[in-house]
Amino acid sequence: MDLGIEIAGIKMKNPVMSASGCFGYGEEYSAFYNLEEMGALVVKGTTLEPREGNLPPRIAETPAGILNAVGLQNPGIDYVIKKELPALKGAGTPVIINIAGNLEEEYLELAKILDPLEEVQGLEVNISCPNVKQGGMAFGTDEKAAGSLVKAIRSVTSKPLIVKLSPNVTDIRGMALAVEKEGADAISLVNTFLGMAIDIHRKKPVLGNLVGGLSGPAIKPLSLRMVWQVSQEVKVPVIGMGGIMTAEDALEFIMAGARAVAVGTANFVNPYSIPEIVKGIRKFMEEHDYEDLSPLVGAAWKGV
Amino acid sequence: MDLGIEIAGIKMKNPVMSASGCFGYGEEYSAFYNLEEMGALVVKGTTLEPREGNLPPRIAETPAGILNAVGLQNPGIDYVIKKELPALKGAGTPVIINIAGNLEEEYLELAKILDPLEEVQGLEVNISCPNVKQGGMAFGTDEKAAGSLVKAIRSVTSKPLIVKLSPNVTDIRGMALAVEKEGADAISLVNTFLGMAIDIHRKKPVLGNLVGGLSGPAIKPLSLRMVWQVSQEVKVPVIGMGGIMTAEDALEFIMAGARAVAVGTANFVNPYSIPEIVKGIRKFMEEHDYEDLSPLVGAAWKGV
Amino acid sequence: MAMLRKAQIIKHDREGPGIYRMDFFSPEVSSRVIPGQFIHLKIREEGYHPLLRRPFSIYDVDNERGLFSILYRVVGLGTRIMAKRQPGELMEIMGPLGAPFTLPEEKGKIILVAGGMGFAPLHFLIKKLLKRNMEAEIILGARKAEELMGENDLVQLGVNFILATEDGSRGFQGQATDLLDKKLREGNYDYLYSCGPYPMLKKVASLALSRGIKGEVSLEEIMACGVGACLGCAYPAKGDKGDLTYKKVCQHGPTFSLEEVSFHNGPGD
Amino acid sequence: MAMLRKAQIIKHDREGPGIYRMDFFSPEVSSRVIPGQFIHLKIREEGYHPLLRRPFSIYDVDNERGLFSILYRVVGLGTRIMAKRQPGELMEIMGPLGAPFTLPEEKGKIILVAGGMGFAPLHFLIKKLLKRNMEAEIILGARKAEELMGENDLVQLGVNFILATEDGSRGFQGQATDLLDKKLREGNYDYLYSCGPYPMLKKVASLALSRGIKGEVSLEEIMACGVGACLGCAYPAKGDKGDLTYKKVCQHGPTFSLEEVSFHNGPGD
Ligand SMILES: Cc1cc2nc3c(=O)[nH]c(=O)nc-3n(C[C@H](O)[C@H](O)[C@H](O)COP(=O)(O)OP(=O)(O)OC[C@H]3O[C@@H](n4cnc5c(N)ncnc54)[C@H](O)[C@@H]3O)c2cc1C
Ligand SMILES: Cc1cc2nc3c(=O)[nH]c(=O)nc-3n(C[C@H](O)[C@H](O)[C@H](O)COP(=O)(O)OP(=O)(O)OC[C@H]3O[C@@H](n4cnc5c(N)ncnc54)[C@H](O)[C@@H]3O)c2cc1C
Ligand SMILES: Cc1cc2nc3c(=O)[nH]c(=O)nc-3n(C[C@H](O)[C@H](O)[C@H](O)COP(=O)(O)O)c2cc1C
Ligand SMILES: Cc1cc2nc3c(=O)[nH]c(=O)nc-3n(C[C@H](O)[C@H](O)[C@H](O)COP(=O)(O)O)c2cc1C
Ligand code: FES
Ligand code: FES
Repeated sequence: MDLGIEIAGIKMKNPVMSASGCFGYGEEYSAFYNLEEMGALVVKGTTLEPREGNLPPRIAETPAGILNAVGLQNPGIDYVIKKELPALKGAGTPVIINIAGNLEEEYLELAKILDPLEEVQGLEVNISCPNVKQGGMAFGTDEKAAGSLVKAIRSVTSKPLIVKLSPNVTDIRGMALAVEKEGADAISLVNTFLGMAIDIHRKKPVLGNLVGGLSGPAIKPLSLRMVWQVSQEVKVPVIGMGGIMTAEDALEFIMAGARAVAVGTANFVNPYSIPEIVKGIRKFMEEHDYEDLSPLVGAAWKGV
Repeated sequence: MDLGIEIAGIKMKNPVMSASGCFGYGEEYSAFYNLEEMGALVVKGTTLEPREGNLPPRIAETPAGILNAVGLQNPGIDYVIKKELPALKGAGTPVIINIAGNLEEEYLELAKILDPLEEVQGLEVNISCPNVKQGGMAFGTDEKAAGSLVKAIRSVTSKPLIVKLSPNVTDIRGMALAVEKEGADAISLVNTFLGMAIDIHRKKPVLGNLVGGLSGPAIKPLSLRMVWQVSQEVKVPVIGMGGIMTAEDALEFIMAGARAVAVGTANFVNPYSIPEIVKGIRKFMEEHDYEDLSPLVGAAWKGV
Repeated sequence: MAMLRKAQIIKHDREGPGIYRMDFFSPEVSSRVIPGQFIHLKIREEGYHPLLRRPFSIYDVDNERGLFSILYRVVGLGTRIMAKRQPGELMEIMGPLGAPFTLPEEKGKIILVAGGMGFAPLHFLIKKLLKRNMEAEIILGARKAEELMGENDLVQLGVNFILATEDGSRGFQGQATDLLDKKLREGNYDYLYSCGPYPMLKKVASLALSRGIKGEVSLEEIMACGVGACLGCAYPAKGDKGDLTYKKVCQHGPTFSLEEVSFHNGPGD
Repeated sequence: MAMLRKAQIIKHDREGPGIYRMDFFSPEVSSRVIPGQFIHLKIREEGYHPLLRRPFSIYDVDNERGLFSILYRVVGLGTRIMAKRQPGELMEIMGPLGAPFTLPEEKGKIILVAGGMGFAPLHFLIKKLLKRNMEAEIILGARKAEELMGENDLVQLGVNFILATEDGSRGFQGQATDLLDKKLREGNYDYLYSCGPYPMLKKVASLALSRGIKGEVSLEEIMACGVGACLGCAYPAKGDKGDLTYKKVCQHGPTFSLEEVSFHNGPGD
């Protein structure tokens, strides 16, 4: 039996990746298990310059979900290349860098800098962060803007290009088709849903940034629906995420059409989430006599 | 102390209404308490002709939420007027009819039929039901279509016109401004979020209708954010809903800018939700020395 | 009508693998409930997961002690949490809800068919039938021996029963409906009651109807409100004019007459 | 490092209105934990509400019996659920986590300031200080008498303490920081530790720094991961070059030196 898959030329030994921003640069969770057990490691959203991030509080819990407004705090690409990536060289799992910016030029610069690096197996283009005032989100909600950004990035890198979409749109299929057309090798669905919480005693929003992105089990029905819709439209592989806590959840996404899945919030609740999900998928495949994952991908709409 | 408010000329003794489709025509919950305790009663979505609704299963539970795909099952406007409304005449609370259709003509016909009826205090125009294949949802996701529908309905009725928006859009502010411009007296936010669940053992969507609308506490951060955004843009009152379970939740919506709130899914969990929420709001006002609700409405952005 | 109250768990026993019986003290419920009705149970006092209540048929009533009981199988989150509750704790109960079984007006020979946990409401019904001196026999079916419910109860009640397991691990090898077919050929039955999985009920109904036997089934459908307000629990059934319409399992049912219910486009098809 | 394990609740006592002490059996934790560290507790085994773990400081350790304790106040959903757990039950614990208090290298006079529940980590610290024969005094502050924590413990330990309540219902009427001001004027202190609400810590820090007294505070911030991976628990602090940056309460903290932490644009401002 083989859990291996390939996304845009990136070979993974199983379909379970970390979701960007929920796994740091891998160091913290490597204290719990060997990162070789992961399908791929997607690091924190990285920008050209260091970002200090948003005012605290940055986290607010909601029923079965969390709002976050970290605001892309990161040490900037130079530091990441110098200090974080070397440590990941021997990690034994493909490393994907999530890149973000305000302006097209920033994305292009990032892509150019990362293009020659052997230790980077792919780029995930974050055009969907709801926690950054300027830019980012505009690319994520406008088909034309998204398409032309992807086209530009495509022209400066030969690395596999995964485009991560925002769920805060009327027509997720349109967004997916737009970025596929301009050269996305894969599509990540989804980033967080824009939400908020209010502290009724202070009569103010709870988060320092006022609004934040909702993740966790609460959003699973919504992200699953988007994976279902998009994977029936596009030819490139879809990476599903949003509320995956268990192997059963991951299998729902795979049957909805995702070739791989990413796990974010679940890591905070159970640091062993990723290896346990891998194990659970393997068990399901064993029990149901699947030799490999492909017949499961999209099974819920292929009517297999 | 006075909990009373007015929405589009409808006087309510408190700001807590039932959400359409979650309270039938009032009969079931009148076995638990006197409907006079409600701010207003919004009945099930009603169409011109009877609708049989979607295939079961129609409900799927998700973490802190429920997916429903009832599909606007209703006995049609004639039956409602003949059999349901008479029973509500003495209910002691304003009655608002939620109307839905596929075509503009259906909405117009419904509005015309209801216009002369004294027992109807207002119309809530449902342009946002995610569970009906044709129409409905298109009005809910396109500013122009929504605007021109509202304009047409406005021209055939003098009843207070509440327009209920779909959250499944990129720009909820744009939708709200479009319907306000064309004559909406108030805006209801929000209907359910399009989602789904997959049964991994049957390898099929759980719901008979494949997809359904997500409601309940899971969506509260998202609906609250929309109320916050819209109420800062429009001049007409906003009715907030989506995951309200307690008085604290209702107060969050009021502070986000809602003049009234509606309670849907909570009724299923606790049939006394509405009177208990009214009581809780009263208690909060007492404890914090509020004479009336107005200083609380939008307090979180007015910075009061 | 549908009232809400807290009731104390008096006894909570494991009856088999993943099967539990929970006895509640509630004279208000036990004195009013009729076989076929159900309660809508709140699983957690704090937090919203699981969110909805869970419906369970009344399995038994002890009027003298003011008790009523449910018999349940652990199948998911809600029942997993229930299984950990301890005697002495309170749970919030809505009910009794739903339309009960109707009892035949005249005396006659009654046959019941229970598929697995479908035995729960039939147990309470049988006790009522016996009180009225009705003659009742029951077929118990399940996939395998450990899923058979009710033997002990029936021995105690002195009611005739026959067993069927699909894997042949107990009693007749085959489905409960195969036994029913045999029984209906042999004997003259006046009325039938059945509860169990959808495919079984469908066959039960067609066997009975083809022989002109009247009866009732108890259906299950995922419920939200439990009181008729949400239209979530719809099941296809014949309307007043014989037209196909959706009826509410929580309010028109969970019991339906064999003629009324339609199994033609149900969830298993 | 941050390990995960189930630990049994050995004792769970109400210590005051809404205040509980929970003792766990876990030789792995109790033998390794250092004052200032915390554990990240999973509230529920089943279901996703509440979703995140909850951080609690270590309040006490009994190495002989392999126990460690937390002291907590019921403030919301998670702590409300915790308060119902019974001795004998297991809870899943991550930790010990975080950077502990550093102990002064030389002997000296130490002053501690606890605001309400801020006493919890200071209690464990005091016990360590006493073991090293350090001279320690503590100011306990709260809004009102029933929110004062730690008197009994301190009497038992034989540590000098003074009380301040804002409403004057016990001890000095005023804030703990008023007392601290007085103390700092009177005596010569070499090191300070403090834990409590943000406005108090801010004043404590400025009072101490203005007199050149070194020390540490323990901060709180809402946490998601607890291990440094999510950047959720950021708190403004001075970086290596003195520039303002966000540090992680879960990993760089919860203890910070008075010079390091910045209270200038914190959540209370
Ligand atoms: C009128 C009625 C009477 C019932 N009586 C009994 C009884 O006496 N004993 C018993 O063991 N079970 C009974 N059930 C079924 C019982 O309600 C479900 O097994 C229970 O709700 C499952 O909850 P869960 O959280 O453990 O499972 P979930 O995790 O919610 O789901 C597990 C499985 O149970 C099904 N299920 C979930 N909710 C419901 C629901 N509300 N109704 C029906 N199926 C559901 C799901 O489709 C899924 O297949 C009855 C159901 C109905 C409608
Ligand atoms: C390092 C650290 C050590 C702590 N030690 C103790 C202790 O020893 N004793 C004690 O009683 N409390 C302690 N706390 C605070 C404790 O974690 C919170 O009171 C608890 O998480 C509240 O959970 P809840 O679900 O009951 O409240 P919620 O319903 O989640 O929230 C109620 C209130 O508590 C605050 N809160 C919620 N989660 C957190 C969190 N993760 N961190 C801080 N505040 C939060 C909220 O902002 C809100 O004001 C500590 C917090 C931290 C960060
Ligand atoms: C604390 C936090 C930080 C995140 N940071 C990023 C980020 O830097 N870049 C990005 O593309 N997505 C980021 N995300 C979104 C996640 O990668 C993921 O898309 C989302 O959380 C949904 O998955 P989940 O429900 O499994 O968490 C972040 C999410 C969380 C909770
Ligand atoms: C079972 C069900 C049926 C609904 N039917 C309607 C409807 O007929 N018309 C409508 O406008 N909204 C309908 N809604 C949406 C609710 O009115 C409400 O907007 C939504 O559920 C969010 O609120 P809640 O989280 O409090 O339930 C329905 C919701 C549910 C759960
Ligand atoms: S469960 Fe709501 S109508 Fe039956
Ligand atoms: S809680 Fe995640 S970094 Fe501190």
